[in-house]
Amino acid sequence: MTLLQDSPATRKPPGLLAATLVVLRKDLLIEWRTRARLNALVFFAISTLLLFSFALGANTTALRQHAAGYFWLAIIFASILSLSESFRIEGENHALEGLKLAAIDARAVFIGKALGNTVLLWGLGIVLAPLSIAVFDLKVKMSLWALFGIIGIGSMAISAAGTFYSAIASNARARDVLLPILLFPVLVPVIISSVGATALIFEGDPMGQMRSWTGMLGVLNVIYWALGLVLFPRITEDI
Amino acid sequence: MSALSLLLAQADPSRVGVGHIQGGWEFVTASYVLTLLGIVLYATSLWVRRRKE
Amino acid sequence: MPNWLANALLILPAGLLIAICFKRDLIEIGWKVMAVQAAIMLPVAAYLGLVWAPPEREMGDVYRIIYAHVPQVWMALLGVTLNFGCSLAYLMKKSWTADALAEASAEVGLYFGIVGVTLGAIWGKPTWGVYWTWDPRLTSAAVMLIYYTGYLAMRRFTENPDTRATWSAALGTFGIVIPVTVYFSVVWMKSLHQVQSTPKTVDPQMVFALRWAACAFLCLLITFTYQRYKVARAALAREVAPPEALSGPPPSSNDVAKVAV
Amino acid sequence: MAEAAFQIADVSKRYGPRWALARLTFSLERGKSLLLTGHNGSGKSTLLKLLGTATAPTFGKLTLFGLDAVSDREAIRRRVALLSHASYLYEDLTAEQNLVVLGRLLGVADPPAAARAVIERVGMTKRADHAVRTFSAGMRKRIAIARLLLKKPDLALLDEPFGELDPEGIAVMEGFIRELRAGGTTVVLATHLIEQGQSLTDTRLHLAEGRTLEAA
Repeated sequence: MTLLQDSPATRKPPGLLAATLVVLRKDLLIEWRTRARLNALVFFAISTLLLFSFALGANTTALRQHAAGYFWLAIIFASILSLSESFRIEGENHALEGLKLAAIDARAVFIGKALGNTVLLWGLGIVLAPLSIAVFDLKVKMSLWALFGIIGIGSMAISAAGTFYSAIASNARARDVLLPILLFPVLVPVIISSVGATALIFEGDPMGQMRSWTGMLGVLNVIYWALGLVLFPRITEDI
Repeated sequence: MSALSLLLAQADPSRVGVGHIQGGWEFVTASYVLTLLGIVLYATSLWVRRRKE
Repeated sequence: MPNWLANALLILPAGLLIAICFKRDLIEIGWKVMAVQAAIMLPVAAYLGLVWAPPEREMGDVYRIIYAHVPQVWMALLGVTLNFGCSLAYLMKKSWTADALAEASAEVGLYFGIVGVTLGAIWGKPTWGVYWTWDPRLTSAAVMLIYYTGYLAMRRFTENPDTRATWSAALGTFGIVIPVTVYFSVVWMKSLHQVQSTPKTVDPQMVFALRWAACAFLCLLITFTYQRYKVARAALAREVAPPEALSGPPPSSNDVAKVAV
Repeated sequence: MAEAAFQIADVSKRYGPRWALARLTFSLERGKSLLLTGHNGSGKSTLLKLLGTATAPTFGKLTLFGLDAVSDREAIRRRVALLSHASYLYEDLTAEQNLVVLGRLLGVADPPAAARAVIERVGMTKRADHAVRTFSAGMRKRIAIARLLLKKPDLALLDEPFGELDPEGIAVMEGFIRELRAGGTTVVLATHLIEQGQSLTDTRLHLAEGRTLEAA
């Protein structure tokens, strides 16, 4: 039986963008098919958020004051789980090597997977945001859309760096310790600026500082995505 | 909060206004000894590793 | 004490480095010169810092810690920057020299960083009343140490030298974000850490003592890095035997190790 | 002289401190088929991974269809398929979804239709919508073959294709190999079942400790 009129000579391999979409679609499909894991991630983040109240004592004022920080810490802790999961599925049956041998552009794998992780973290943030507002008794002085925007660009920066480090850590021994040890230090500026911007959304921005935080997040995104794009093909060469 | 105001808060009340931290040589000694110790230990570790190769 | 003297002290290490670029063999003499220079300059640096330099107006004698603290933190940043350079070099052109030098500079940078951060904490006690002030520069420097610990751990955990070299080059390149964070952390978070004072505003004797100490530690950094490089190089030579070693008469069971695929 | 499917010129491959292949030189004409034999750890799998461009030689030059295995990797990858110990399958996707992903990356005209067609070829239509996680080793092997068929390679590299298969599966696999050969595909077959292998191939390369012992 012949397969339609298809033959290798007439095939048109996808370009960078199309290949990226294939990877992104595949990752989101896997996430969707394993929704139980996704739920566990959300509850992990929620429990992190709630545990801060025990660590700090039920001090409503202190909790409200630092809510932006707790919110981002919950997201970053959860990101460690989702990032290592994202490369665990590629490691099973050497699926990443399978992608590579299908002549995919390694940059497409990076962008696709990093975007997939972004979507995941962004979704997590959007679920977590109203919850934080409720439990920490926050007032949203600026718009909720601005908050979702900040969560979005923050998630992008975390995912770009995280996808890069997860690709290395998931293939090394002691992967579970290695990822946070390597990832958290580079995320320090992301934490500073995302928390800074988020705090302004809750407390208002009389000094007009928002621009400098969002500007910093933007620059960080450019740096992380560029570094990841250049370095990712090199690190996956020999996996 | 500026460094100065913190300094003043920490200083002995009778010295407020002078702005001096007196003494503290034990911290200085500790620092220099630690530096020396670090150099000796690291040099030794390098020497041992060179010998093993 | 004139500042040109402090600058002149740098001529020897800088000159040697340039000379070694042209004539590789000089390195074996060069590192010994550096070791001797460090051995002479370090005790003098201690004398200059502890006795010769005058006490500071605000902090009295406690400030003398900076003659040990500041140069070592500089050396840590220099080591990390060197690691970045070697990592970049490896990505451009695969070279075991770059890989071994990257490993050496990361470890030596980490060593100076650990001492430097510890001294920073000791400095905090008499000046701010607590060892750890959560000063952003101190904290981000400590975070930098975590990163390079992870870098060295990754090297330790990866057996395949080619993979290890590529990965650590990638980590070292991405890691440049971290010294930049250390530098700018003070700007991003309003802090009580001293903003770098320019030499013009400070007592010339203090400037001279600090420059002298920095030069002494630079010589030490070069000595340590080269020795650590030799260790890394020897380990690599053991792992990466050239295929010529495999040529010749029929294979016997011990000249090619059995391989599980 | 016929065009060479691949030429291995003094190739060595190092995995960590161990040399998996040492100074190997060999070439194979297009359309011919090669049986690769040797004990475990003799370098068979390494050679297949090198030919499949899953890994690059440490020293030496490897060319496939006249293309350099390092610099023209992308072009080679479109023409070569590797049936490896690893199935390259995503455990959480169904058999069909796995093949659709591959089809999209290869630029197949109608990925879902092509995926269903190859699944039917390997007799897995009933399980096409089940997650790979629920499959047995033999079923995974079948889907792995379906991946290879979807690719329609000029050079098929088969690493222990008979492993984990029951007698019936082995017979089916033999049929596939004969079919590939009849279609003009160059086949490299690494197997412990030497007699079965010899009936399917033209030449034989025996490796020991990463070196050629005999080429016949």
